[in-house]
Amino acid sequence: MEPTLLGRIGYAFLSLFVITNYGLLLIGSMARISAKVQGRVGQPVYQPYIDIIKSSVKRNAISHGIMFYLGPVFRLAGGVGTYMFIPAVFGSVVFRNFSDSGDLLLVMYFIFFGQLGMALGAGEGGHPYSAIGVSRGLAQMTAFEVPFALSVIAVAIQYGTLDINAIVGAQQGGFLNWTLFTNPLAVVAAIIAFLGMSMHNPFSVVIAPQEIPIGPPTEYQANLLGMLQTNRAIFNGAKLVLYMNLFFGGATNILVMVVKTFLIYFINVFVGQAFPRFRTDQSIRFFLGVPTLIGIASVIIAAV
Amino acid sequence: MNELAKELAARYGARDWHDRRGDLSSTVVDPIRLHDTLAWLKDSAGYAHLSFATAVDNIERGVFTLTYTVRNHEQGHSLMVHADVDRANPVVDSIHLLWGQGWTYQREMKEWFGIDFPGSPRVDEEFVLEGWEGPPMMRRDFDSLAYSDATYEGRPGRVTHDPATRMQERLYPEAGK
Amino acid sequence: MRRQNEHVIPPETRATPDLSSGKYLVMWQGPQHPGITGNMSLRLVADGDTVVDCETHVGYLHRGFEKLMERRLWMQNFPLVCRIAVPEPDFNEYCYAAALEELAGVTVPEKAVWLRTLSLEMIRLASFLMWIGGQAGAFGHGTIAQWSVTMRDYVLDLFEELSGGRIYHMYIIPGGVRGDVPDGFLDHVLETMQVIKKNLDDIELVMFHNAVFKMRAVGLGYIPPDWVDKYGITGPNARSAGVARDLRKDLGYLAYPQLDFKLITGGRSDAFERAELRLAEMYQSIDLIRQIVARMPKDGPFRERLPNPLHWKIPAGETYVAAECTRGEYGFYVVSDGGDKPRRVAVRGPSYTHAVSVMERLVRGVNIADVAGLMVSLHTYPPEIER
Amino acid sequence: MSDKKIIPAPLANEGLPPDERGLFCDAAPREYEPARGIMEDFANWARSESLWILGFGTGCGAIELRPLMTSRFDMYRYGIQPRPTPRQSSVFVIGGYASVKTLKRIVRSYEQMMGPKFVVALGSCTINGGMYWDSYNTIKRIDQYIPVDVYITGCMPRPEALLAGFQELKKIIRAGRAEGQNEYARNFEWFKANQKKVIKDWNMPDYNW
Repeated sequence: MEPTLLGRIGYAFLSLFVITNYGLLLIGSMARISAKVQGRVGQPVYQPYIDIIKSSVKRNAISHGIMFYLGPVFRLAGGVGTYMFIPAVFGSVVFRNFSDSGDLLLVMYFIFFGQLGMALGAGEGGHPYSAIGVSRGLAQMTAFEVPFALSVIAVAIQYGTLDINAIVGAQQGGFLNWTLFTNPLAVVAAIIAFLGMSMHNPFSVVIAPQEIPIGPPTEYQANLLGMLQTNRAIFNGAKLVLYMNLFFGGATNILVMVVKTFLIYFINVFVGQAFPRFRTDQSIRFFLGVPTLIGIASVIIAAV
Repeated sequence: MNELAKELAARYGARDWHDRRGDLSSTVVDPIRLHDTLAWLKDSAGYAHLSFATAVDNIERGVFTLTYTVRNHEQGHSLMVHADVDRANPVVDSIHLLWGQGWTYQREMKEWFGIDFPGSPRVDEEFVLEGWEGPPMMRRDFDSLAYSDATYEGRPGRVTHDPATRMQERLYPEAGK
Repeated sequence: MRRQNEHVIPPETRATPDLSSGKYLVMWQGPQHPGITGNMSLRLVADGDTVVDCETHVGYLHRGFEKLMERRLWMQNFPLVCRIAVPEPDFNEYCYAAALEELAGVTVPEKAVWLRTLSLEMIRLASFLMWIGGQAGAFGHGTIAQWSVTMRDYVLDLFEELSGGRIYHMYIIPGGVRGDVPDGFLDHVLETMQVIKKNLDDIELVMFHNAVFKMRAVGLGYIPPDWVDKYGITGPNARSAGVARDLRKDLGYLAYPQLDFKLITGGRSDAFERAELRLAEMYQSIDLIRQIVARMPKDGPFRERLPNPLHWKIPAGETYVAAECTRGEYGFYVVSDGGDKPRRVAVRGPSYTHAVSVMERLVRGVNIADVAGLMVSLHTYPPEIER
Repeated sequence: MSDKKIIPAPLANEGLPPDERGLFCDAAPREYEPARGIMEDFANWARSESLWILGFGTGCGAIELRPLMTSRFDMYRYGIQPRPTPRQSSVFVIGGYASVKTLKRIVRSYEQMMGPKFVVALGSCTINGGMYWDSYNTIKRIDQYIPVDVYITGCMPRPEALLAGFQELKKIIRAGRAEGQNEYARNFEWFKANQKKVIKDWNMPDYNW
């Protein structure tokens, strides 16, 4: 039974609501896990909710012009857009979003779009730290896009399609059909790119407090900051779901989705707690080195 | 160390040699010869490490006594070189070319005592103070408490006791009566 | 790209960038900045990602100690001196007390000498533990900071047991120390050292064998050996440049001549080597503390009787007493005019050279992201610059 | 939040070069009315459970913030965490004595924080000068220059005392009594006069947010 357009929009909102909450809880629980590594108790799991509420009920806010407002809006649009064209749960009516209307290229565009919008807005803030953070962020993003794009190309060649639903469909029927096992090189390149994408250590120099605080969001406050925090949850969720779909066989129900995305995200924390940060030039050098070679190799393997 | 004392006396007219401790001596030179003395100590006598430089306000004699402590690490000996400069017109040769950190000490002395070191980098800039309008505050005739009372408002209710009388009252209350 | 183990000698002359050309970005690092030690600021001129010029600005913590000490009795100054350098107050107490004893001709009992040595070594360990957290944190490795600051807290617990104070101990006083060893304290010391040593092994594994930390720290902030005398560099910074100087050996104060320890020197003189050297000194400190505990006299007086401190007049004279603190030569220059108050007290802190002259020169040509790490690797502490 | 439509008085911004004056706002701060009833209670609860400390170690009290942040005392448990920029932080911890040079930066950072903002002052020296009562360079009372919500006594206060102080701050916020921002706006001229009396080298905008 195909729902009407209105029904699909309703489902999309429901799906967005679920991923937002899931993303927030994920951030909260990962902060707690990091705290355990550091030998402390850590913040409550629901702390991200309180932070967002607090940011939203600030009494005054400053503005640096219209682009400054649009920065977080673009960022949020990028996050929501990324999520809207990925099926969160394969074959589900509620959680398939608008995945049949867009393909992998559109999703990659949205991943890029949010960052660019944020760069424009942060640049408008006029703070030198923002400017440095923006230049660092964009440089690093360009670098990690290379292995990521290569592994996406490998996946597209392997399955002969850019449609995410079709890619997930091809991986059904046992875990040996997952891209993880059919094209492991592409997965390795993509996971390394993912570390850069999610800005955890060692690729967190963009938002590092010690090395010029704190990058692009320096001037953002009050409800704009709340927007950025919300987007962080959605964007994280969207990226995790995308990775799960492309490389880990997707999910057929919400429980599998939660388990898989949690484990993928856990890689970040695992690496992040054990390493300091790269400088920007070092991380670019890193991404354009071994991960890019792995990506090229995966493309060649998939093509041959 | 007496050879060094004689050598310094012959070359730069150093006087008043005192052995304060086994590894610490002091001597006095004229301010006009201070730079040359330090340069010779650094380059020829092995006193290559400048521990610190500071000044003492001897207001009774009307002079600032500059103190440069240099250390010879090979012999394990420190030497304090003193020089008295006139309090009314304190100008001394700069040592910033001898030691890389010398200019910082001179900036400090310029700000804290008002001793001028012509040619020293950034010597006229503010060092630790900002917008200071009073006299150089490390001079003996600057009263810190009076300045503080006049400038900063205190919280009422704070009492300051003289420690000697206070302890006498607390310990021997009957003696005070 | 600078290769590993290839040192670039930083330029000593100051560049004069044309700021109106629009090519350069002027920005302040500090005082409100998490990547700066204490409360000071750097005015950086950056060309792209590279710093071309730097000016240090100090004085945010100036309290006028040297003036205040001229206004107080000799004994009243004791609560003041420890506040000059917060992470390691005991060196201030020791230097001031030793200067007073020298001027007044007081000898210190044997047990007090050992207790002073113990106190100084414990605070050295605590300060290094705090530093290693800062060094890891400046490169973004928060986990190390979380571990090591907690270890420092255990040392502070020992101080609390010994002196009653957590940060400021006021334990070393003229004539000896303020109190005897509490019951069971020496056992607690040994237990804590065991815990800290275990944690240091972890830190060494996670931090010093870490590829990213090596990439960041190797080659950063090279100090040429001939700078050591030229800029008055002391302590681990000088030793890592291969200059074997340690006042504990050179001056032989307190119980150090009777203790068995080697001078640790390096040669590569970059941030990584300095970090390694300080880690080695932490292990050395633990070893020294164990030696001190083993050889501490069991009984005997811990304090010499002094005249009434409220009427204590010290004979006229001057002296300079130095000690090897964690960062280098820490010294007190005390002048007495025979009265009940000091004529002049001047403090020589190692950061005076490290954080101003040396920092300004080393930072030229360094990536902006490395400025914080470079600053921490010099182990500076602003309050001893401005007092 | 409901805003009163009052046009604040213009500021002079003397001491700034003419080309810099346009970069800063010319309006004095104004008061913000709290929301009514349960909405304000809810907002205050959120504010009290998410205290973001400005990462500015103004004095030696900052040394006890390190143990507080790290695993022994772990202030993250109580929703307290450090933030590097004044725009995003809501609590300003004055770490002990403030020299005049630092006071200038304190005032600037405080004004750049977004309301509601809270100030916790550590140590005896912020209360009445403490140890530095006769120093020529440290102020004696911080509440002459910015409004203070909680004082924590001691020299220096232990981490446990800091935690207790933060709990007290939470109580004050929840009771709706932490209106330092409005107090600052109401007595703006008095605060400014005090600040200008002490900070002789006034080369910054009168109010910068």
